[in-house]
Amino acid sequence: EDFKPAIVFDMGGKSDKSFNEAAFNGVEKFKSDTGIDYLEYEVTKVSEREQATERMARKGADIVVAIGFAQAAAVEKAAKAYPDTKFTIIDMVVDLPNVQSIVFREEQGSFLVGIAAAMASKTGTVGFIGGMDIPLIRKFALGYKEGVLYANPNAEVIENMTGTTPAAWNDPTKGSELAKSQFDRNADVVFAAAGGTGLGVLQSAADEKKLAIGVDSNQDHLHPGTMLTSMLKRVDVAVYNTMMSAKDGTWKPGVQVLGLEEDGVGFSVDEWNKGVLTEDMIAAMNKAKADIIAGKIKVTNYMDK
Amino acid sequence: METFQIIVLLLDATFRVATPLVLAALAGMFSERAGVVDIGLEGKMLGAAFAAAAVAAVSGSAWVGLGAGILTSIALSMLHAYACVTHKGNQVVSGMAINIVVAGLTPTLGYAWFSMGGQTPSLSGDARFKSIILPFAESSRDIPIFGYLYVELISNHNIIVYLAAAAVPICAWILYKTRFGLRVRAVGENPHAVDTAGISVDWLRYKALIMTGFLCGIAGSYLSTAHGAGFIRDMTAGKGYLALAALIFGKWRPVPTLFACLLFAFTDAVQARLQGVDLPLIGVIPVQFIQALPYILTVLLLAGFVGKAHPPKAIGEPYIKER
Amino acid sequence: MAEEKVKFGAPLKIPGWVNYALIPLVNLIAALLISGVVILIIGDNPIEALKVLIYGAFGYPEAVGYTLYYTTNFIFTGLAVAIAFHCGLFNIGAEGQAALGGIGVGLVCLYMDWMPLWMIIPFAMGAAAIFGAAWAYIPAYLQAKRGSHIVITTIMFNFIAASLMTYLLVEVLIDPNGQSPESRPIIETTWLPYIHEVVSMPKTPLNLSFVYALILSAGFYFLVWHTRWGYEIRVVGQNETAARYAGISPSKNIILAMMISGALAGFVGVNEIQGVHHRLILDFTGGYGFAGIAVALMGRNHPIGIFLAALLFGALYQGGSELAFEMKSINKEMVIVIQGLIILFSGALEHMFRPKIEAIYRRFAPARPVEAR
Amino acid sequence: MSEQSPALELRRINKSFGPVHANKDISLSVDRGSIHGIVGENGAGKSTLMSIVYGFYQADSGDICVNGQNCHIENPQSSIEAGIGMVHQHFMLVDTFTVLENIVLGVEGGYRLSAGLASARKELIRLEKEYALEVNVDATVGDLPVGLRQRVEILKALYRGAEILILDEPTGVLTPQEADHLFRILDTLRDQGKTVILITHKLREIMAITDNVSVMRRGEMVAHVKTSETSKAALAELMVGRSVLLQVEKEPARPKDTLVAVRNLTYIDADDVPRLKDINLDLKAGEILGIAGVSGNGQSELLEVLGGMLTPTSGSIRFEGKELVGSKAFAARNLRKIGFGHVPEDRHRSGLVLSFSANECTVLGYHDKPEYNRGLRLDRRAMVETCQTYIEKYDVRPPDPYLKASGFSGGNQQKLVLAREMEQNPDVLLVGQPTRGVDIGAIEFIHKQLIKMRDAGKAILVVSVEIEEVMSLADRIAVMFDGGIVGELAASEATEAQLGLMMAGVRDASSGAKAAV
Ligand SMILES: Nc1ncnc2c1ncn2[C@@H]1O[C@H](COP(=O)(O)OP(=O)(O)OP(=O)(O)O)[C@@H](O)[C@H]1O
Ligand SMILES: Nc1ncnc2c1ncn2[C@@H]1O[C@H](COP(=O)(O)OP(=O)(O)OP(=O)(O)O)[C@@H](O)[C@H]1O
Ligand SMILES: [Mg+2]
Ligand SMILES: [Mg+2]
Repeated sequence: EDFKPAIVFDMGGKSDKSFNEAAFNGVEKFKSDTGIDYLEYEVTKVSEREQATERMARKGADIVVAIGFAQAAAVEKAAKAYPDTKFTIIDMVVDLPNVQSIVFREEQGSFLVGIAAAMASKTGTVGFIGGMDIPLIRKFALGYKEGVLYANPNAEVIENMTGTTPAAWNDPTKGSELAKSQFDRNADVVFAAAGGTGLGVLQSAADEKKLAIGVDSNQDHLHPGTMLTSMLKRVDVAVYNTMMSAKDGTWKPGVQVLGLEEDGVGFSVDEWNKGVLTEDMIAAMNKAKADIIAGKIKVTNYMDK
Repeated sequence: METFQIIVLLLDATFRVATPLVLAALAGMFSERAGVVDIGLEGKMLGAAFAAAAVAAVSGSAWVGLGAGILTSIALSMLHAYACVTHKGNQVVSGMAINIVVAGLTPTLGYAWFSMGGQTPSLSGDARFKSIILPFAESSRDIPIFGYLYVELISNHNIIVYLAAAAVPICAWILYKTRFGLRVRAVGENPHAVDTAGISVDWLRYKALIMTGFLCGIAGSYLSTAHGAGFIRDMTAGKGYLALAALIFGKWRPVPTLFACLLFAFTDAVQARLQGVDLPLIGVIPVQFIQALPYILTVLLLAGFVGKAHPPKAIGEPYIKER
Repeated sequence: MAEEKVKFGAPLKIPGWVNYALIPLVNLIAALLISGVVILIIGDNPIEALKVLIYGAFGYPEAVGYTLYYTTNFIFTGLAVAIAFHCGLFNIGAEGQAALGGIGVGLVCLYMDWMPLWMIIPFAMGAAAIFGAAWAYIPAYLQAKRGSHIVITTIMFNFIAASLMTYLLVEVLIDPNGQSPESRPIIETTWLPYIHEVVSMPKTPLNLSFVYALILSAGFYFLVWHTRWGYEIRVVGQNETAARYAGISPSKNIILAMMISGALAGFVGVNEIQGVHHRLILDFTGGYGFAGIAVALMGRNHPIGIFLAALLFGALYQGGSELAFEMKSINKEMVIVIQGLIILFSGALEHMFRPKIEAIYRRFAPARPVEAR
Repeated sequence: MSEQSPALELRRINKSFGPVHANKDISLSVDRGSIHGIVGENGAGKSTLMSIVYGFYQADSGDICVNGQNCHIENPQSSIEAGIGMVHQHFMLVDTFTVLENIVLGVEGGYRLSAGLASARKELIRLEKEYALEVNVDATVGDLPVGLRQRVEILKALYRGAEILILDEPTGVLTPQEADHLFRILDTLRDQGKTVILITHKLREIMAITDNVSVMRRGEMVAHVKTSETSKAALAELMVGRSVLLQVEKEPARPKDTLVAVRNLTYIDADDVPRLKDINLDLKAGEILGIAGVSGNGQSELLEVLGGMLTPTSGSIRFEGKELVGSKAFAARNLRKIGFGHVPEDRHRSGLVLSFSANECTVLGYHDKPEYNRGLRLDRRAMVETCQTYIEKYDVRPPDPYLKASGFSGGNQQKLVLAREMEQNPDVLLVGQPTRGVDIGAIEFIHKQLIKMRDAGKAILVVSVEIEEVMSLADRIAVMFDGGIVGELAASEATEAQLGLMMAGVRDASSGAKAAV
């Protein structure tokens, strides 16, 4: 058959160890499960986003998956220009009849790792390091903070942002310095939501024998022993599912919100963080998870504020 | 936390951040003092960072990686010399071209060699320069003030930080107290004088650029094998330009340049701590303004205190035998 | 007295076509050859790649539209850097000035959108120019009056502009209904007309600002070489003492040239915000300001040269993205390598082949003796 | 090598720059222990020939023999090794270095400086004594007056063991005293058995010091003569190819009203150094006031203040009775409008923009005049036409209004500047070093033009370090020393000795000198 899926990665590139890489893993899994090859493009310039999405549609892609909130405008334009093509956008809502929007409840996942952080912290101070100060990152930060305070109302959360240019997502040395400065201020667990910059944060934690929490993909394998857990954002699953559904004909437009309930976000428990993430913590996180799903705990979504 | 402690920890961070800046700025000093503009510091650092991480990952030795980083940086420096000295090309364009080529080539090769999306494997063990505990660090811990300073500030850095510290007096000595330094300073001021003194202008500039490559190579290797633990694309993130700014700020002299680098690094360290802090009267300053602080400070200092900088007179001009 | 057979003091002139066509072509070919070697090394077919590159840049109407759209930005920043060069200044701040220009355009299109397009157009242009010029004014003033090194201050101002932009888009101008750091869209009546709405061609981002770029190029030529203001700017750039001798104020002209430079860079904002994205977004300047340095230098600070260099860069951007798309082994990084190599050979190594080509030319076209008095 | 072989012998040297045949079949023989002069007009090929000897350029063909041995001189290094030293027309010194550092550059003696510097210091002190070349070896070269910089250049050559010393127009920038001192040095060198080659435009110097003279014209060697067997006039004719007037002919001046009155003028520079001290001067219509003085005694600042480039610290300048200082008119641009013309001392530094074409240089300072502007547009055609007329009237060569200013020789560049300033028909003309580095043919022409201006009733101020020039041009002479005016006298009453003393700061050197106004 000639089903043709396409994917457009955003500026970090498909091997950013985090968000785009998760999408890449999803599409690779789709490829290996179905044997269907896909069109792909890594955006390098702001102006390329539109061109890339439209080009996919023009090339006759059946579904175009756009990764990242920044592609919303491009998807909107392309979807209007190619009403017969299916579009899926991750992390943003585009309200058009041929667009499926998948957004995640990052605050919920962040809340859970916040609990783990608070419980693992001996000093009562934990850190958060974001890439750029943009709403999406604040969403992570807010959920995390609420989780920390939920587990330990007296805890302190130090927040840092890396920079104001796109370089902020790719500056591991800066990330490592920020982490160190937080450790100097007594933090002993740090959560990085900063793309490539986060690698420096995790490294720094490993160097200083502190704990770190990864983001998006499972990053625990990077530094076994100092990785507390990773806040998983199952972009891989979302991409895989949307492509599969398009192939099967079950693809539907509209908004999909993937939270804890849908297993869209979560935390990692694996061989790498065994012992670091204790049974107590896992239990507490699972309990909170159930409470959130049941509506007993309300985690604030920054976007709704 | 005590103010004293805070300051010591800030300075500690300052040293780590300043190290690549100092090395790169000193590298730029040799080039620019010899009359060759070098905005390719960024590319040379990036190339070295990649080579060092790649070779360290394969060989398992940080030292071998450092060697590879230095060689790569020297090779790039020689390309710059070939374009600007041998063929009298535009020095700014050459530097930019090198920056761009390296920015593209490092992930391309990284992808081809490691299939990790242009990154190198993460380095651990001997493949990375680790912190060195200086002698007596533990025993002196209890000495008031000094002990704390020694343990927190002086001890416990990796070898390249100490190298950078040593590089300043060594480079100053080379520049001011050796034949090579005299000639480098002369050729940047008046290449005709050097030529008529029977010294080859081109060869002298090549030698200066080898020094540049050497120092820049250490700076780049530091990023990927000492401060960080592996290469990731564009990891220099503008440090080359900042080093150049520090060099100009320091008026092309080693010691003032060192202080300029320390100042940049210090504002960077302070900036991290000011984020989200509720300042009396002002409240919480938006993080973007705090992040812009080092740059605003630089502009203010330049406008207020430093005054006119006099670059080497022949800088930027290819040497053409004429009157 | 015996007549001399040579004209004293005038070296043999190499004709324009050798200087401005043959030599650049040879340089370009050299860059492509080396790129071909790299492509061979990573295991692909360089001839194929070249075909895709050229096809991608010029092969079909849409490609041409995209190429010219990128070209537009490079013309703006190339001219911006060039005017500063004529005054002896190195403006590395075109990136930040472009960002500010975008803010200016954005504010006009967001908050003055009750105006009809024919009124919006001059206001938006004016705002882009004024914001860009204002951002260039401070470094210029500091250079002229306080002697602060303009290279550093403009670099710093790029960082500050990025911070300001992020702040505005995150805290102030952010679309209340959106989640990403962008303003709300500007309404359609304020959009710059696309070229495809006027000329029959497929839909591309190419818009009216391309025409602005051409007009500004002509204006640049006129200003620099055919007005007393351009004359003064060039005197200051070439010889500051002579300027003072001639009663030309260096500081006034430094400020003037930098403000013109900032205004020109600001037009990138017109093309991007009012022409294409139709909302204020982060990072729309995308490195055009830095590339403008190479464009200006390769274009010898002359509008025709700048146009050609901008076209080359536009073609590389567009053809390069086609290349990354069409050939799997060639990714975005490889395209950057090719771009870098072209800058290296056509810019930095431009003199490499010149002596040989000139020697060959001389052999085949020996100097005609000129009678001297 | 025999005792009789000449120190330097050139055989059939050829050198072309593109189509320009700068040296054609040049042969030259220089006796050991002699001073050999080379003269020729601007662009005759003198510097090129010497650059070949020094290894700076490569000859296309021909041989160079030093002490009878054929030498392959490929670069300055091999020339230095052959015992040749050169003092270039434009000094080859690093301004930011000390004298000592400049001298050891290239012969530092080991990779560490300190040892080399110490031994060089000793050797230099010996050389300074031996040749009377005193200079403070720790001074920064940029701070030294030209005369001393030249000594540094000579010391540099001697320190390298030069046996043959080439000097390219060494006196162009020197005062008579400095020049005399230089000649004494050259004499000493000759006595010590060294060989000196001296390039100059000044026939006085040739006659005074050389043993033999060679004359070049348009790339060829046209004559070799013994100095004792020739005369100034004969040499001038050989150089130019026609007979020249060596002394300006002029009527006595008929001074009229005072146009510019300078009173108590003081200027203190940015480093707080007083450069002008209490200057009083009157410029009268129809008269040339000459300012004599050793360079660096405030003449440059005086010109720049009067030209509106510097703002005086205090004092008054009145033009036709109106006060200029503090008024709007007191700026270079406005002064031109009210009738000031200014030929600057240094044509490269301020008079011209070397990268501009001749026609663009023609409007420098006058570019906003209506005749060069049509609405917004700068009228290129008018510029070229004006330039063309200047070129014809002032005999500028080559006669190409599109040629870059840097493509003209110094003399022709000077003519371009003079043409521009004189043809505006200013009421007041300020002229600095009108004939520096200019050949005798051109000097004759420039002097004639200045006299013509005077006779047309203009007030002219001529600043020159050439005492001869001041004496022959000026009607009144004021002497500057250390920023002040030492005294003023009528040109007819002045003698060279008297002026020389005043230039050294001796106030009442002359019985006949009027006190400063
Ligand atoms: N670098 C060069 N490139 C091209 N032509 C040159 C160069 N140097 C000299 N020439 C040519 O050679 C001729 C001789 O020049 P040279 O400098 O030797 O003259 P000169 O006798 O020293 O003149 P002056 O008295 O002005 O110093 C000039 O007319 C010029 O045309
Ligand atoms: N790069 C060059 N190309 C072509 N001709 C040149 C070049 N440099 C010098 N010349 C020619 O060399 C001749 C002599 O030039 P030079 O600079 O020696 O003049 P000059 O009289 O010595 O001036 P000054 O004493 O003010 O330096 C001129 O005719 C000039 O045209
Ligand atoms: Mg000469
Ligand atoms: Mg001369």
